Amino acid sequence: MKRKIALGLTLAVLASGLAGCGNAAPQASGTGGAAKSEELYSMVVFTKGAEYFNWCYAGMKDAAASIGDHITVELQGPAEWDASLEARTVEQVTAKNPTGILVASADETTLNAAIGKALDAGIPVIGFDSDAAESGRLSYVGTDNYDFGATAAKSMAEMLGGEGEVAICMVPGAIAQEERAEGFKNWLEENAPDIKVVSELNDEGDVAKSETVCTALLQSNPNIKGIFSTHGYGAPGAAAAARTLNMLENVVIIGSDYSSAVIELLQSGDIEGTVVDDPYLIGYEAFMLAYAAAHPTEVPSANPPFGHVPPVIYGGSQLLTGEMLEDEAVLAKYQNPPAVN
Amino acid sequence: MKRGRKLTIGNREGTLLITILVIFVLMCLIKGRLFYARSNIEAIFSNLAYDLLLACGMTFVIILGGVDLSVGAVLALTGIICTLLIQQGVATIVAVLAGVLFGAAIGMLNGILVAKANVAPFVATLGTQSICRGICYVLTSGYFVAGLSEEYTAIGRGTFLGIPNRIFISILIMLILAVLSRSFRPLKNMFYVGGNTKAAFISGIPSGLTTVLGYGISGLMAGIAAVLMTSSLGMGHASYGISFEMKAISAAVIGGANMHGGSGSFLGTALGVILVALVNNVFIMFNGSPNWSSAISGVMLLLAVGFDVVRNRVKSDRGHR
Amino acid sequence: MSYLKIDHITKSFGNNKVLTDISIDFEKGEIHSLIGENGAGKSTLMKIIGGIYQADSGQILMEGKPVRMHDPIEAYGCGIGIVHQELSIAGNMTAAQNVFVNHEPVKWLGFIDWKKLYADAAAEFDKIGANIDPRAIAGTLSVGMQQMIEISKVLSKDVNVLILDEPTSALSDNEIENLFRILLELKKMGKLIIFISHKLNEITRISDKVSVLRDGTCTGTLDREHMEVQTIIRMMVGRNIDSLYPPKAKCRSNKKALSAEHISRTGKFSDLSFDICYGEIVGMFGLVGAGRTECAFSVFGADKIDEGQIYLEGKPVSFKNPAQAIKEGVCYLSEDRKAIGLFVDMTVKENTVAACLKSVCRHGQFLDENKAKEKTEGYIRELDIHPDHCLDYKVRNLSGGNQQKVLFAKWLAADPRILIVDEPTRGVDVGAKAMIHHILRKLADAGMAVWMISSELPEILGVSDKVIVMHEGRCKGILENEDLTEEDVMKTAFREEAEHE
Amino acid sequence: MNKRERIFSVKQINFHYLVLLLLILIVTVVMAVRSPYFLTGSNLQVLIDTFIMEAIMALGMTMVIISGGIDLTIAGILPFSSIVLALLLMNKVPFAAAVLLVLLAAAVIGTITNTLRRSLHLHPMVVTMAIAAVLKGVDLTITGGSAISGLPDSFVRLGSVRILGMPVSWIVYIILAIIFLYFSKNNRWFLQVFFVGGNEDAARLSGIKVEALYRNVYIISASLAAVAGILTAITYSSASYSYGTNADLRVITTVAIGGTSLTHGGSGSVAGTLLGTLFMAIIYNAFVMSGISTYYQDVVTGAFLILAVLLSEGIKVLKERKS
Repeated sequence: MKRKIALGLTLAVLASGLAGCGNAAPQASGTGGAAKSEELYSMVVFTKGAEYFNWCYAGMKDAAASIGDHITVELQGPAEWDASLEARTVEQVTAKNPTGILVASADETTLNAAIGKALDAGIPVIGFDSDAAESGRLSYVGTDNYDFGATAAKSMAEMLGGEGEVAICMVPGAIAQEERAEGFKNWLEENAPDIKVVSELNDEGDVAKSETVCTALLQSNPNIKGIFSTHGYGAPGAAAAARTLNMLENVVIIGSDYSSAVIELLQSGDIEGTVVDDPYLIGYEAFMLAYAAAHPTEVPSANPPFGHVPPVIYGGSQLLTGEMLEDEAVLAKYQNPPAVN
Repeated sequence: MKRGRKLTIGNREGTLLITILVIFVLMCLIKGRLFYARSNIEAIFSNLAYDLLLACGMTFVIILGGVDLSVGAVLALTGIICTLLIQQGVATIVAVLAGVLFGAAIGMLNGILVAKANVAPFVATLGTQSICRGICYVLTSGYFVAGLSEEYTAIGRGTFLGIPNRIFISILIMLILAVLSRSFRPLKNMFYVGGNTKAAFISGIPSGLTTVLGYGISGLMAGIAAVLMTSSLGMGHASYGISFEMKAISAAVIGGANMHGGSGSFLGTALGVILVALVNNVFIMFNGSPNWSSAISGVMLLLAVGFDVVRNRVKSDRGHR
Repeated sequence: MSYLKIDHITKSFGNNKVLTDISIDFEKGEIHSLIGENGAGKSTLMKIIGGIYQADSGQILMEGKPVRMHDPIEAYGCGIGIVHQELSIAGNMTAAQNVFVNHEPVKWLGFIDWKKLYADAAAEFDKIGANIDPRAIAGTLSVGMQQMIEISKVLSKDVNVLILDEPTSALSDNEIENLFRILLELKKMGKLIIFISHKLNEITRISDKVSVLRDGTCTGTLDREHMEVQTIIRMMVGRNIDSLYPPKAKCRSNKKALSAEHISRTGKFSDLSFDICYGEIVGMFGLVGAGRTECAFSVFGADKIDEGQIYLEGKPVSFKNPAQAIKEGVCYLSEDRKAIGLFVDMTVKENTVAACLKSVCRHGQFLDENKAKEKTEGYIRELDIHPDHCLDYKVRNLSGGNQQKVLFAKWLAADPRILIVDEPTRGVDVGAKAMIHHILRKLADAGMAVWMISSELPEILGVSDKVIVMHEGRCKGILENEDLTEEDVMKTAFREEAEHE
Repeated sequence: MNKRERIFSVKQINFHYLVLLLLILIVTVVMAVRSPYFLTGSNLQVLIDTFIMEAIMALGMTMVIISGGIDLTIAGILPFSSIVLALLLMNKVPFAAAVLLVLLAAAVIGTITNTLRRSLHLHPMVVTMAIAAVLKGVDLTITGGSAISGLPDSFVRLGSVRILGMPVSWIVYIILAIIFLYFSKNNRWFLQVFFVGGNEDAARLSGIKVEALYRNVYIISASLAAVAGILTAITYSSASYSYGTNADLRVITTVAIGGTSLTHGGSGSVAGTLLGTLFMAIIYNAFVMSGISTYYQDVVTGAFLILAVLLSEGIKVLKERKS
């Protein structure tokens, strides 16, 4: 008897849970008759939960809203950084038969097959942020990360007056970050040979770990005058390390991307600058490209049967400093992060 | 022989202490003031504060014969709850208490699952890990929780008697636990429960309660570490504490805790944490490849335990002659 | 030339010499018993013969040829098999799988021939007259049946030398009779049986020869004519033990310490009523599976009681857990000291104070090392625990008898009014046995109520003042121990059954 | 007793299986109602593809856990073997030889795991955790972090090969699953794993070579992780150190949901793991199909894991009470 009750209870709880989840879900195609005009666009990223992608998604959402409310968008992707998992997500999304897919690839090649399958199924795929160039994706919107690194290097050189020792804080293996580091090093080599990159640190993309490694770095090498972090979590960690060691004044910290935490540190002057591109714009444009590709016009297309889209759009990157944030208009742009789901 | 026992320093602790001292002296000789400067020592210790707290909690759990994989996620979730409350303008003390107690509550939930429902510790804490980490993202969508009051950030950034709060609090808690675990009955009970759960029950030791307490302390430590971390960094984030549980387990095992339960030493655990932190520091000072930095604690673990095994073998060989 | 010869075997563990220069001859077609106090080295010797340990020096000769065995598999290869004292049954497998573990009948590529497996197992069980379903999950069978599986397991390997280490300790009388019948049959088949037991009457009954071990040396081998209990005991302990059993109670009071009224636990025991008074030892006799331990568990709060009521000095009580029972002065010394008695990886001191932590704590919460030390040292002296400086030794490193004494120390330290002892002398040698019996009597004379559970009739008759006879979960009678004979007790135990049939 | 009965050991754990099956059914029905694409052929194919690597590794992990151990190295071995395979192929080593070398390397890692576990008297969790960390370091150093691509065409083509309409990974999995399902119930060696997990001392005394058995269990687990690595490389025509992140935890979750107990060795079954695998695959797919935030996915899998184990422990307790 007890068994039956236990079984019944378990099932009841689970069933209600599932039903509840289902209700909360944005439904693309569940409502029968109107399904024809409904369109679903999926954004697939490789670390869901990264603030950067939230901004991309916000841009996408706004773009979708500007087209009309028959368009639904969703954000998908594994929380951990695993290219094969992301490829599987793309495959799963493809099975939902969305109108278009936007992909930020975890690496350059792993997603090729998955993207190819989506294209074969007649779904336009637009790359953004991190490109899988050989996948056959119709278009790519993003930032030249090499250039991104160079921007950071240029700012660093200016702030240091052209000489000193610097270090890079990064997660080895992440393509965008490797490119930024590469751009950073090469620019310095060519344009500011007196600035030496003496150390590359692995902070595992974690603020606390970043603090630990930067502390050790600053201690072992008091000549370090600058730290460049290739991702959004490095600069807050580096700032914390410098604060612990009372070296905030002596070290130039330049981060990448922006977040409420980074903005706060910029305003307080704890970090000197952060290089930013415009994830909102990238998301916005990527969606527009996907929409264009999904709705072919008379304009002759390079990728029939999809509509015509340009193969690559690069956005610029620029340095954001605390000074710039004193302008209310600029600040407003970076505050109030968009809500996700 | 008997006198050696009275010193209450076991073999492993001795080995660790000597290793740490040797590394320290070598570094002083090589890097000079750069290394033994007060600021460097302070920095090393501030950074290992979180690990120290988590490893102490983990030591209790390991003594109980279990393992707690949830500490990293509990740290993140507690941090987010604290910072969200602070952001909402809740009084600092209330937010801190709420966060710390929340950590303890999750820990106790683990304990109940293990002790009362007979769920394997690995599974129970893996489940809560996954749930807590999920809730972190549900609550924040991956955004930083920033804009904290200075009153709050002062907890992690301030000093007490010239010692940074983080060092002071973590070492104080470690010492209290180390002393209490030897004499305070509810904590002493953990050794009995970990040594033989059934015999402990028959001997009138409340094994269920003790288990819940042990996991609760582990969660509590995660909560305290969360407050220190978010206040000193000035922000909370869902990605905090990833793989901290592995570091904590490594440190406890390096310090001589036995994963089969019944034995473990807080002094050893603390030395294990310090050793790993020191080696990390040395690694960076000598510009070690970043590719290997996350393997350090694992390698140290194998080396520490391996050294003990080899030494014991040599000793017993000598004994035979 | 003897069939199996142990030739000047010496073995030490670390600095601890366990066996010194032992030589024994074994012949085919004999039942050769091995007896000795705990720690005398019997088990070690057997493990050397069985290939589990290797001797430091000396050799084993089979039919004159030296053999070397490095593991149990090689021993089986030489035709030697051991039935171990600690049951080595995998409870999650079927009986048949346990019997044929590691030599299952296979068809090809290691695929098991299930039909043959179950048929063979059934045949093996038939051979020893055990009524076991080969498909039953071993863990659900009784201890006695598991022992039968153990024996079948060894016999199935077609051995010539069968070593049985304390095989009867968990068996019911029927099963023992059965076992002896099998042993005699095997003997007739020309097999050598080495039999280790603590029960002198069993040894004298079936052995052709008995070898006695003391402190790692062999003090002699007796053949059938010279096998007298007193001689054997003298050879074992180096002195005569006149009084294996203590005198009867001096001052039995009428004050009831513990009473049970119609207590039942579904599937375990039903409708038990008995009284235990201060100053007396109440023996509870029953065969394995009679529900004695279960009853003690329920009274002690380690298990529930479904019906009935327990009274402590006339007041109704129901303990929810052992902690409450201990607080009220009811203590339970378990039968399985390794599994639920001792903390083998903790020190003697820590073990001794385990059940009375509160009393050695300042303010009840903070352990007072000195108090704990004093208390433990007191018991080490009082119970004569060896070695006498074992305060900080891990219990694992003590011999079986001394471990049992530590278990006693643990419970005496808890200061009980009512002491339940479950098989207090299981796996304990004669010397320690007598000592434990005397301790029990001393405790009772000091006013304690002692409830002794045992399946050894001589012990029950020798020690207790009153005997509760249990059979299959029911109380078959409560007898005053005045000129009680073993026959009386057994008759009582099987009384109703006989009537039914 | 016929064979079917034995494979699914009807007498023993059936209630747990029943609940799992019911849950799978419920999720399927709910999803089928909510999304018209859920029951399409292409989605069902994707559903299996999504979890196939974990499914393969879960087979080996089941044996490890039944033997009383645990293996966290698989998250390191999967990317390691994909990388080594890619490098070998790019250096013109024939495909068959490369696969053999990768499997051999995995077997060596398995042996090292067991040797360290044994000689250092360490809990398998701690040893495998350390080895996984070292392997990640090796992977990073070999690749410098970037994905390896530009593999030989003949290899790339393998990714689109279909046998009986199924990709290579399915065929491999089906073969492995059948072998494990059948062997774990009938093969002497596999049954000894249950024996050792149930009572190690008994097994040793019965003459089972326990240490060799442990070694083999870890070698099998490592080799299956290598197989998963090779198949990942085939499926995606590239190799990267990012593959297999957290796969160890997903695999252990799968095995635990399937009713294999981490509390006491010796109890569990491959059949349960297959059900657990199906369940996890459906849950993962259901989240993507329904468009619910993946953040909830962690919460839900965590909750299911605890519920499933509570359930199987609860059944055990009820059973004991009954008997």
